[in-house]
Parts: sequence; C-alpha cells; structure tokens
Amino acid sequence: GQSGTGTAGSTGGAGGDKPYIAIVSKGFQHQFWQAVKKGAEQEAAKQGATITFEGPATEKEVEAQITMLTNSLAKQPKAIGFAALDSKAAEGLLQQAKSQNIPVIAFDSGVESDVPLTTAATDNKAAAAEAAKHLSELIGGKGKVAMVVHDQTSLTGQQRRDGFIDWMKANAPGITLLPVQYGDGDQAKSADITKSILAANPDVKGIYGSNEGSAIGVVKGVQEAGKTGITIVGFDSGKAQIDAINSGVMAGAITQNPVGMGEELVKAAMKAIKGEPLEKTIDTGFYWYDKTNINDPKIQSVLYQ
Amino acid sequence: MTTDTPTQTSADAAPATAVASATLRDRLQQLLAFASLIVIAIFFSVASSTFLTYGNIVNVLFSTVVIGLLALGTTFVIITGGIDLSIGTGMALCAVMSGQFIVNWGIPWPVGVLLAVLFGGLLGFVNGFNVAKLGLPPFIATLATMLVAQGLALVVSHSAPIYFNDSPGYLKLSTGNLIPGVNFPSAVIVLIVATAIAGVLISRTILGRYTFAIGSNEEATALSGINVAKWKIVIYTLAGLFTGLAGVMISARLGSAQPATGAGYELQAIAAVVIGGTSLAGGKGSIVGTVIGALIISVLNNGLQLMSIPQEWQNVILGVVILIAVYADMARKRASTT
Amino acid sequence: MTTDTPTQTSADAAPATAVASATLRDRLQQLLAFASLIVIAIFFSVASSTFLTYGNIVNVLFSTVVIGLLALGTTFVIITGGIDLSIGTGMALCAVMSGQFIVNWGIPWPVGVLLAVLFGGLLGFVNGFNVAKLGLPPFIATLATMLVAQGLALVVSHSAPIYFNDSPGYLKLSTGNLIPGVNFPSAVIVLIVATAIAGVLISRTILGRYTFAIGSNEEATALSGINVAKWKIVIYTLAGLFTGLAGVMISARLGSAQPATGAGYELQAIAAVVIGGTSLAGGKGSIVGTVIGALIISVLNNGLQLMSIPQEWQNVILGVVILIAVYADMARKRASTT
Amino acid sequence: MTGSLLLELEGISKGFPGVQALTDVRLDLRHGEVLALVGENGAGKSTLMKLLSGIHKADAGHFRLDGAPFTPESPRHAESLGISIIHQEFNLMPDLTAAQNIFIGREPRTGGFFTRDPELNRAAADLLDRLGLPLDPKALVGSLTVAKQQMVEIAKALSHDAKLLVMDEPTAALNDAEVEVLHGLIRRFVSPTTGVIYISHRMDELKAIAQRITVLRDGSYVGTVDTAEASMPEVIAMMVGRTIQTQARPENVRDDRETLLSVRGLATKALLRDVSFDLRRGEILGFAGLMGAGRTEVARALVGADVVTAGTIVLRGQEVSIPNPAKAAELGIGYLSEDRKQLGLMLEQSVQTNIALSSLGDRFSRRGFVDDKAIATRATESVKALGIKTPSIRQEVRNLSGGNQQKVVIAKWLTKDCDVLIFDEPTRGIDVGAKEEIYRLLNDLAAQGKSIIMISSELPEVLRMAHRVLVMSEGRITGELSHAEATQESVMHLATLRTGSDTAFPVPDPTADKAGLA
Ligand SMILES: Nc1ncnc2c1ncn2[C@@H]1O[C@H](COP(=O)(O)OP(=O)(O)OP(=O)(O)O)[C@@H](O)[C@H]1O
Ligand SMILES: Nc1ncnc2c1ncn2[C@@H]1O[C@H](COP(=O)(O)OP(=O)(O)OP(=O)(O)O)[C@@H](O)[C@H]1O
Ligand SMILES: [Mg+2]
Ligand SMILES: [Mg+2]
Repeated sequence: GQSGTGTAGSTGGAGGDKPYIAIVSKGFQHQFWQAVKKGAEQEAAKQGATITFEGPATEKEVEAQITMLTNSLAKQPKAIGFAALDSKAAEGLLQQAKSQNIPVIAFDSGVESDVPLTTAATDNKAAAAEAAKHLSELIGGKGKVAMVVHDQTSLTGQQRRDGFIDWMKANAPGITLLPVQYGDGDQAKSADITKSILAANPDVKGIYGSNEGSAIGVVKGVQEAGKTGITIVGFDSGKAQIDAINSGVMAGAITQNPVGMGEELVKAAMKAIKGEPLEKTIDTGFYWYDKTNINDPKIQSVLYQ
Repeated sequence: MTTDTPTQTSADAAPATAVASATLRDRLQQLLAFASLIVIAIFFSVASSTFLTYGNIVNVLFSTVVIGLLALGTTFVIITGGIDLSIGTGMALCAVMSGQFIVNWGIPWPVGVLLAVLFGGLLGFVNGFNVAKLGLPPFIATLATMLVAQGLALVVSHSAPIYFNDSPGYLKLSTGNLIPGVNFPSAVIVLIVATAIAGVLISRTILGRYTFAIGSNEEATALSGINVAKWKIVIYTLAGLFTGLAGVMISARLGSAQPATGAGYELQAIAAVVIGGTSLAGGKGSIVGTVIGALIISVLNNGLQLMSIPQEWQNVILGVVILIAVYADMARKRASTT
Repeated sequence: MTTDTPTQTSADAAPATAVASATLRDRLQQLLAFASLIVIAIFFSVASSTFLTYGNIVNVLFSTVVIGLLALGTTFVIITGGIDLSIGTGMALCAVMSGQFIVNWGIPWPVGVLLAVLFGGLLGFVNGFNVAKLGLPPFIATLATMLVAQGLALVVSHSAPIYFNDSPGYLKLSTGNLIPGVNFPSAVIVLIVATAIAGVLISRTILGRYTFAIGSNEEATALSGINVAKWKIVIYTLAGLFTGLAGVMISARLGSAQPATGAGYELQAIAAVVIGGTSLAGGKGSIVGTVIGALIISVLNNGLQLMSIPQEWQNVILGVVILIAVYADMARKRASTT
Repeated sequence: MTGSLLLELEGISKGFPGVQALTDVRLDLRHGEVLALVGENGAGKSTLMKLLSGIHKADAGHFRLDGAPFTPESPRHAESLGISIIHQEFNLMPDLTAAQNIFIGREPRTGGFFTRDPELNRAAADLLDRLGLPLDPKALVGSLTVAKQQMVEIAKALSHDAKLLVMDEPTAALNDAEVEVLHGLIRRFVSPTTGVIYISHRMDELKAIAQRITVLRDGSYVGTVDTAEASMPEVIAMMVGRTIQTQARPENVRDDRETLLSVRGLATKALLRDVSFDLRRGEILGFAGLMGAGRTEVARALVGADVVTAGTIVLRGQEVSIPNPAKAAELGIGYLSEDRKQLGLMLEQSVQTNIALSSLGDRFSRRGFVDDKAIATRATESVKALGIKTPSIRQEVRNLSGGNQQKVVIAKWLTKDCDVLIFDEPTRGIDVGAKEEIYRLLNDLAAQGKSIIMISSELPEVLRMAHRVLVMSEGRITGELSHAEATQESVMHLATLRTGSDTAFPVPDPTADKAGLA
C-alpha cells in the first residue's frame, strides 16, 4: 500500500547516493546508547553510508519507539537497525519492512521474529550471572547482598536481575538476597535507595547495580552513608564507574561492547544491502573488568568514558 | 466539528447583525487556530518529500490516536477547571486489566474491551468522588490515582507485559483495516468516532453545558440548582472512560499490555488540550482545538523525524514551534476581537 | 506562614482579640498541617527501628534537597496562579552549564556556581517574559522551555555527562560536612538557608506581597498601579534561580552533570507544593507548607524502603497516604474555621 | 466661574465592539462640590469614570483638571494627578488583609524592598480610625462581607491624597446606618480644593449628599440640575425619558392563604438559632435586619448551600430534606444570591447561557440534548421583558453594566419557574426605572401564586413590597410585623434587639398570631 515516491537517500539528511540506514534504538540519551551510536557512526563513515540514530527518552516508551520505527520506514531506508523494547509490538512493522524488501538487523537484545537477518547482541543473563559470580567470590560466599536494578519491566532490567538472582540461588547458598529495589537508573534515586538499604541493613556485604546509573547511584549512596568495606559490583562503564573501580570503591563491573555493537550493526546492514550472507547471531560479548585488568588494551577498547 | 463556546448556534436573537458578525468571527478564529497546523504541515511538505504521502498522513493520524483519546477525555476535566494527572498511568492499568480480562481470564475480547473501558470509568469515578465529595484539589486527587494506578499495573501484571497473541480480533481493533486492502487503520476510525462523540457531548448536551458552567463559576452553578458534585463525578468518569479506551487502543497496537508505560502521557495530553486553546483556568475550550493541539504535536514529531533532524535538536525545535504556534494563534485572536 | 481560608469570626467586635485569635488559629492550622507529617513519621518509627536514627534522618533531609529547592522556587510561581513545568529539565541544563563553565572553560568553581545559578535565572526570565509580555499561558510557556532545555542540555554536553573530578570544592558543596566529622551534609544546610531566604522573601518583602496580590486578583493588582508584568518576570526569574541552584546541588552530589535527567522532577516538586497547601488557583500558599510537602514525600519514600515494601506497592501506598494526609489536613482546617 | 472648575470633560465618546457606550458626553465638577452622576443601567456612568481613570482610552474628547488639559494614561497616572476611584466592581485582593489592600503598592519599606508590616497595620488602623470605619486591618478581605469590602475600597481611595474622588455606587451594598457613615466621610473629604463624583441609583440619598446632579441617558448627556431646585420625579424623568408610576403599597395577604413553606427551628453552626417562619402562597415575605443579621444565611441554609445543624422544613405539607441547592431547585425553591459576581453569574459566558443555566435540565433539553433554539427564544423574550441592555443575547455578561448583570440573574430564575423564590438584595445596583419593573415583577409573581422571600437592606423597599416583614438580629428572628405594623421605627427597633441572652423579648412563634411586637 505504500506509494512509491521518494527513494532512499532522497529524504531529509540522507543525502547523496550513500546508502541510508535507519537505526531505532531502545534509548538515546544514556551513555550506553551514545556509545552504540558512536560505533555505528564510525563504521558508517568507514563504509560510506549515512545513518540516523533514534530512540525514546526512556526504555518504557514502547509506543514512542513503534512510532519512530514507523517514521523510519516511511523514509524508505536501505536497511534498518532495530533494538526492540518489545519485539511483539513491532512485529507488524517488521513484516512491512520485509514486504518492502528492507533488511532488518536486530541489536542489543534478540527480536523474537524471523524478520531480522541477524542479531548483534550480548547475553545479558549470562553477563549478570558473571557479576553475581564475582560478587560472591569477593565476599566469600556468604552474607547479605542487595540489588539496585534500573527497571522491572524492560527486558534488560529483567535479564540482569534474573541472571544475578538465578546464579546466586544456584551457586551461593550462604548469600541472602534482599528484596530487589528499582531506581529507574536515576543516580540520585538509586543513591537514596542505597542509603535506605544500608540504614535498614547495616550488615550488608555486597551491592549490585544493574546499569550505569544504578551502579553509580550505589557508589554515591555508600559514600554518602560513610560506609566502607562494602563490595560493589556494577554494570556498563562510563567515567564515574571507571574512576570508582580505579579508586577501589567499586570492586568491578560487567561491560558490554556498545561501540563494537554499533560497528557490527552497520557492518551487518551493509552486507545485507549488498546481498551478502550473514551469520544468524553476532555475539558482541561482555567482559568483567576490575582494577587488575582495567588497563588491558582489550578492556580499554570496550569501555566508554 | 464543534464550536468553541457552548452556545454559538444560529440563534434568532434580537440584533441580527451582531449575531452574524459574532458567528463569522468565531468561524474565523477557529480557522486561524487551524492555520498554525497548516503552516507547519506546508513547511514539512516542502522539506520532506515523504511528508505528504498518503501513507505518512495515515502514520501521523495513527500516532495521534492514544494521546488524542486521552486529550479528548481530559478536555472535559480541564474545562471544569480541574486537571487529571492519572490518565497516563491509568491508561497503562486499563491496558493491563484488559489483558487480565481477555488473556488471563479468557473473557471474549469484545466483552473484555468493554470491561477495560468501564474499568477506566471506575478510575475516573474514584477521581471524581475524591474531588467532588471529599473536596480534594484535583491535582492531588489525580496525582494519588496516578501513583496508585502505576503501582497496581505492576502488581496485577506481575511486572511483565501481557500478550494478546490469541486474540487477533483485539489486535485488529488498532491495526486492522476496516476496508481490506486500504491502508486506514481502525485505530484512526476509533479516534474519529470518539472525537465526534466528544464533540456532540460538549456542544449539544447538558453534560457539556454543565462542564462549561462549572468551569466558569462553580459556586454560581451550584446556587443555580445544578448538582455540581454529581456532574463533576460524571465528568471525571467520562474522562476515565476515554482513558480506558486509550488503554485498549495502545495495548491493541502493541499487541501487549505494558505495565510500565503511561507516565508522561498525561503531560502530553494536557499539552495538546492547552495548545488547542482550552484554558487551565476553566470555562473555555473546545474539542476541535484539542484535536488540532494533538495533531500539532504529532505532526511536529513526525516531520522532524522525517527530516532526520538530530534527536537532541528535535525537542528544542518542538518547544520553540509550540511557543510560536500558540503565540500566533493568540495574537490573531486578540487582533480579531479588539 | 499564611493561612489558607479566610478568618470568619468576630472580626469587627474588638480588633485586638480578633487579631490575637486569628494568629493563634493560624499557628494551630500550621501545627495541624505538620501533624500529618508527624503521624507518618511516628508510624515509621514504630515500624522500622532504623527510621529514627540520626543517620537516617540526615538521609531523609539529604534526599529532600533537590526537590525541596525546586519546590521552593515554584511555590512563588504557583501562588501567582502560574505553573512552571521547566524546572526539571531546566535543572539538568543548569547542571550541564555548570559543568561547561567549571570543567570545560576552567572558570573557578565558586564563580561557576554563581554563573550556573544566574543561568537558571535566565531560563526563568525567559519564562517570565513569555508569560508576562507575550501573554502566553504559563503551562505552554514553561512546557516549551522544558522541551528546549531538555534538548539544549544534550546539545551542550554532547549527550555525555560532564565530570567535576578536578573541583573537589564543588563536590563538597553537596556532600561535604561543614563541621568536620559531624555527619551533616552541606546540601542540607543549603536547603535550610534557601528555605529561610524564600520564607523571608514571601512574608517580609514587597516581592512576596505582590506574589500573593497577583495570584489573588491580577486585574485588581494592575489597577492598583503595580507593574504586574515586571513582577511576574521577577518571580519567574526567582524560580529560575532556585532551579539553577538545584542544578548545582544535584551535579555536586553526583559529581557530574547528567544531561538526560530532570524530566519528572517538576511533577514531584509541584506535588510537594500542592501537598503543602498552596493552591494551584493562586493567592494562597506558604513556604513552610512546601517544605512539609517535600518532607512528606521523602519520608514516605524512605520509610517504605526501610520497611522493604515491594516497590510496586510503594507507589500505591504513597498515593493513598498523600490522599489521606491532604484530606485530613483539609478536614481539620474546615473544622477549625466553621 | 471660569477657572474655578475642578474637572471638565467635553465631547467624550467611547465605543466597544457592538456598543456605543458614550457619545459626546460632557460633565463639569466645581471645587468643593459633590456631583451626583445618575442614569439608567448601561447609561455609561461607569464607562465614563473608567475613561477618567485611564482604564479605557476615550475615542474622542477633552479632559481638564484645574484647567489643565490631560489625557488619562493608566490608573497610576490618574492617581498621580490626584484622581482616586472606587469602582463599582471591587478591585480587591481577597487573599490579602485589609491593610495590605489599602496600601498595595505603597507599603512602608526598608531599603525599598522589605515590608514593615507593623507600621503598615498601624497606618491602616489609624486611617480606619480617622474614617470611623469598624474594620480589623489584619482581616483577610476575602472573609469580609460585601459591605466591609466596600469599606476597604473606600479606605483605599481616601488614603491617597486625592483632589477628586469618584465613587461608583458605593452604597449599593450598604444599609442605612452605613450610608450615614459614608456620607459623613464624604462631607469631611470635601474642601475648597477637592470634589466628589458620586454615582448612585438610590434617589433618596442624592438630596442628602449632592449639590448638583448630572444625568446620562443611553450614553449621552441629558442635563445637569441643582439638587436643591430639582424634584426627584423630574430627575427620574430625565433619566428614563418618561415618568415612572410608583405603585401603592400592597394589600395584606389574607391569613387564610395556604401555607406553602414552613420552617421550624433552623440553626447553623456559625450563626442561626431557632429560625422559624411560614411562607404562604402568593405572599411576599420581607426579611429585614442590619448587616450580618443572618438573613442571607437563612436563605443559604434553606436551599442547602450551607450546612444546617437543626431544623425542619415542610413544603406543601411534606417534610423535606434539602442537602444542596440542586434539591431545592428540584423542589421549586430558587435562590438569587446577593453577590452576583461571585455567586450569581458566569461572567465569561453569554447572556443566553446564563439565563438558561437553571432550566437546562428540564425546560431546555430532551433526553440530555440541549435545545438551543428554545434557549435563544427564551433569552430574547427575557431580554425584552426585563429591558436588559445588551447588544446581543450572545454578549458576554462581563461586558454588561452592573445593573443589567443583575437583571440577567433574575431572568435566569424567572425562566426556572419556581414556586418559592428567594430574592437576596434583588435591586442592588439597579436603576429606578428597572427597580419599578422588578417591583412590578415581584407583585405579578405573587399574584400568580408564587411565594417570595425578599431580603433587602433598603428598608423603604421592604416596607413597600412585603406583605409581612420578619426582622432578624444576631441570627435570630426578633419579630414579625404585618404590613400595617411595619414602619421604619418598628423595624429598626427589632433589628437592634440584642438576643444573645435571655432577653425580655421572647423569640416569636410565627404560627401564633402577630407576636413579637412589644
Ligand atoms: N468592556 C466592555 N465591552 C463591551 N461593552 C461594554 C464594556 N464595558 C461596558 N460596556 C457597555 O457599555 C455600556 C455602558 O456601560 P456602563 O458600565 O458604563 O453602564 P453604567 O451606567 O455604569 O450602568 P450600571 O448602572 O448598570 O452600572 C453598556 O451597554 C455596557 O454593556
Ligand atoms: N460563607 C460564610 N462563612 C462564614 N461566615 C459567613 C458566611 N457568610 C456570611 N457569614 C457571616 O455570617 C454573618 C451573617 O451574614 P449574612 O450574610 O447572613 O447577613 P445578612 O443579614 O444577609 O447581612 P448582609 O448580607 O447585609 O451582610 C455575618 O457575620 C457574616 O460575616
Ligand atoms: Mg456602572
Ligand atoms: Mg445578606
């Protein structure tokens, strides 16, 4: 039913004959997504493509994301990169893309659909389990552990929560998990929550923050409460977290490779445009980093400031 | 569709010329309110070749549905001089309840839709009761409902989306095309019908008249023998019904009830109402204005995205254009009255 | 500080006694507004052994700082009958500007703080100008600023936090203790001082007098020869200064300016103001009330977290308790006046 | 004479959209004079004064003050020239105290910014003392009765060092005693360098206060007469362009008329104690009393606008409970409040919308849908019947003159067609001609068998209209007077009775015949 006017590249900022790739992400403002964007832009520059990168203000705005995807399709891109907040919600639009012969590349987390040609993603559950494993080891497998999670309804929030809890339940009988608290990934709110947790449970041994904002909030909260000797593990990177690890306040964190994810995304999109074959999944990986390995070039390359 | 103030129809009043010129002026004003929207649309048509395609226009309308429905209901509340902050999270709770009814309890979807809309009415009734009977300020009463609804949506859904996979009819409510093969989603039709109903309610019924009366002078209205408390409850309940419908439409669009969405929608809906010329002080407003307000927002969002404006600039431009549009509209109105 | 409802007693009988009793009643009412907070606090003291510890009380105060500062400034605006939606994202923009000044331009931090606060004043000035000179509805004018500030914060910061690592003095503004070794963060002192200033401004200056006058009857105020437009601009600018200060305090606390935060803070701040008994219709309100309102919200958040109530229930309880607190306060006031 | 005029206005014209409010109007005021400005509702009196004070700009005309030409730019400008105005519609800030209102914009300050409230209150107390106004400077204006708010306005105007004081219907809300106080103030204000323009619809007071009377009609200047030489019917004829017949006092209603409404032991928390009375079919029952006696409160309690703590209401032989005015209206009891701006009208809505409001639910709708044709027809009828001066039934009520606004309220209740109508100060701010129309209307309604409660602070009006008069003081009914018994003296006697403790005067039982008059 779409009218045939306007070819890819003729609209908006997508100029010239360069192939245009529309990327619709789960977020836009946060550091993680900015790093993905950076990677995508770098790769696009290298390959001679133009991209747009958009995402809703929070990872709760499923409808806003769907509208963005709709508008992106209207621009007739040569390929679409998509990180779904809720993959079922997008199914219709993905089918539309397929019928218009626009290849779709999924990223960040799996899109439950057969439309995407490939998925560039990390296994969040496994990553969270890795964080749990390190925390358990660091506190000697026993004591109270608190969790400050960024979100209870988004897929990443759930996976990073459940991956952590499942590992603890299965492997660390000596550890008592306190009820999960959610801080919207807001640093100040997460810090206040952390202080409340510490006030109610002065004997907490370790705290886990499930994304950048949560992790930094936990660090702030512990510092503001004047507590020492609490083992903090985090998620993602960013300058504050890197500093906290360097200074020893934070024991370590899991990082994904957002820049790499962005690069892989554009690489895959270009291959799809050219009709080249693609792997079914592209694992962009995750890494545990702490004081000991933070300066490894391999780790440095996946951290963003 | 509807007139701006409650009583502007062809009346056989005494000085006929005065009446005629008043009507003309009203018409003109409405046209001018519309003008901002047109100017914006023309700009985007020039700036983006995609903007004026049939498919994109449908997209714009489609993306207006949820905010539009919420704004329609809340127009009534705002005209009474009240406010409803609970429409955003209330919508999410209604979506979840719809999932609860249809998916978890297996109630046939048309009945489930009805129940979800009625559940929205119940939320509205609670707001109305708290405002009208307990005398709480609408801001507080609906803020409380907003928080409660946000919590309950998570509690009921166990913090997970509820998927409507087995109710294709339900999904068609939003994305289905009434005429097969013609790209015109049902959701848009729902919005049009809801707008028509709201328009008739506000301009042709005593409910509408009392809405304006309460907003104009609540005490005088009460002393005129109108049961203000009762009508306020009716009006908040009505807004709740629209909230419920919005909950149904958003969950039908997404194929799932998302318990965590909703916060922030209230501000957008209220913005649409106010951009449309309804005064937060009460007593003034129109359904046409609200629809225009909602369209201005979604046209701007759509056009800026089509133009591939960097996202950080989109909000800046959105803010400035809203300012200019409202200012231009006001300046013109002022010029045409004085 | 000011009473909510008119005093209706033997006003004419003997002025002396009437005045005395009015003051007494004022005091009582304020005490009663305070009572809701006390009841909530007592409940949590019983329910959680940690609640009433010194450390936790400091925590509660600390967590009130940012919302408290925003609420203080917006109290003035709301008493004029206006509203300021731009305080949330405006705060984020001021934080970013603070980073820009201090980190990127290397301006000494005390000067940078001043500039950031003044920048907030500039935002407020723009709001005031749009409201007072262009005659835009405050909701629209500040909604536009809200969107623009949100976008500009990202533009200026290139969508990345700005870290204040090299300005330890700046960080001490929030978390440092004035008396070394005594856990009493500077941020709390800033809030207390800001409250005192706001209290003096509202009750002891012509600024405060005109704030109430404008909210009470704007036309009459103008007819009394007061330059309403000028004072409105002053009032919005004042609110902007508080927004700027909040931006400084939140970035000093976090050690970084976070460009993406801020949205949603405005609703919390306005809620604190309204819970504190300030009327959105204008003309009535108090600084004490606002502080109590802000404390009610943060005590509830803190207490519910201490009790480890599942988070989805926390919002439900928060909503219900706010409803009860405001209702109880109103019922008591009503009983004490009639 | 030339050169000695305080104020001269010449050739003043002003039009509003759809209305030519003033055409070529002139007016002159001598030093040391009180000039009354009269005219029917909508004649343009307030508009002329608004031009003088710079609220509106004149389309044409010249202004001279002490011989010097000037153009009023703004209220502040007029004030700086020594022109001080008390507006017909109050311009007060209800959330500020009396003292704060009086000195708004001129507060005693430290450093130009900090207010010195003790000083402010002292200054206000001094001023009020000097003026002899019984007001607490610290009382919130919103909590004051209309009359006391008027006092605040007066104090505010007199606190300026004014040469020229304009008072637009200052006595509309005052009772006779308060009018006396006001007249005293005016006499003290007038000096060889000052003057007063005094707008009023109360013909009786013009003789007492004004030296000359200037008459406007339909926005045009009609003439000026010396009060001493003019007769009132003459002035009224100038105003309305015809002579007005004042009717004779009504006959006493026969006691055998059916009792429609019977109130027993009505009490409210704040004021009312044991209020009992009967209202017969076709009767006009007057309520007299001093300001604050509780007459309004009886009406509000009766229609359920205020909470009743005790009492029974029997309507048409059936005991009824009236929790709110809606129920009252449903039972056929309508209440026209005394404060039309706050409690009577939707100012920003049209004339027809206001007229239709009470009757929307029954008369003007079918199955919830509104019949706009019927509304327009009825509104047009009402405008004609009551002589409401408006360019169109769609004019916003806000733009009507004060008296015409009052007529709109009356039209609303006549449209509702109630059996019992409670008129609270129905002629406040209404011109003589219209007053007569309203009196005729009340009589007609009574003749049709409607029962009317008429609350009024204008004693002559009560004496003239009421078949029976109930007098209140301090929340109690202190006596009932038949039409024949009611005189200024007998009413004032009962109105000033203190009933706080067991007095010699028992509270009368209206069922018992003619009790109460000692
Ligand atoms: N702002 C306005 N807009 C339109 N018409 C107006 C406005 N102000 C006054 N008028 C009209 O001008 C005419 C004169 O009104 P004005 O208020 O001066 O009468 P008035 O003599 O003071 O009457 P009253 O005795 O009832 O107070 C009226 O017809 C009125 O409706
Ligand atoms: N809504 C109210 N709440 C509290 N007190 C009130 C209210 N209305 C009136 N009062 C007070 O009740 C008393 C009686 O007032 P009311 O208006 O009934 O007297 P009234 O005889 O009608 O006199 P008038 O209307 O001439 O002032 C006054 O002292 C007044 O201040
Ligand atoms: Mg007048
Ligand atoms: Mg009265």
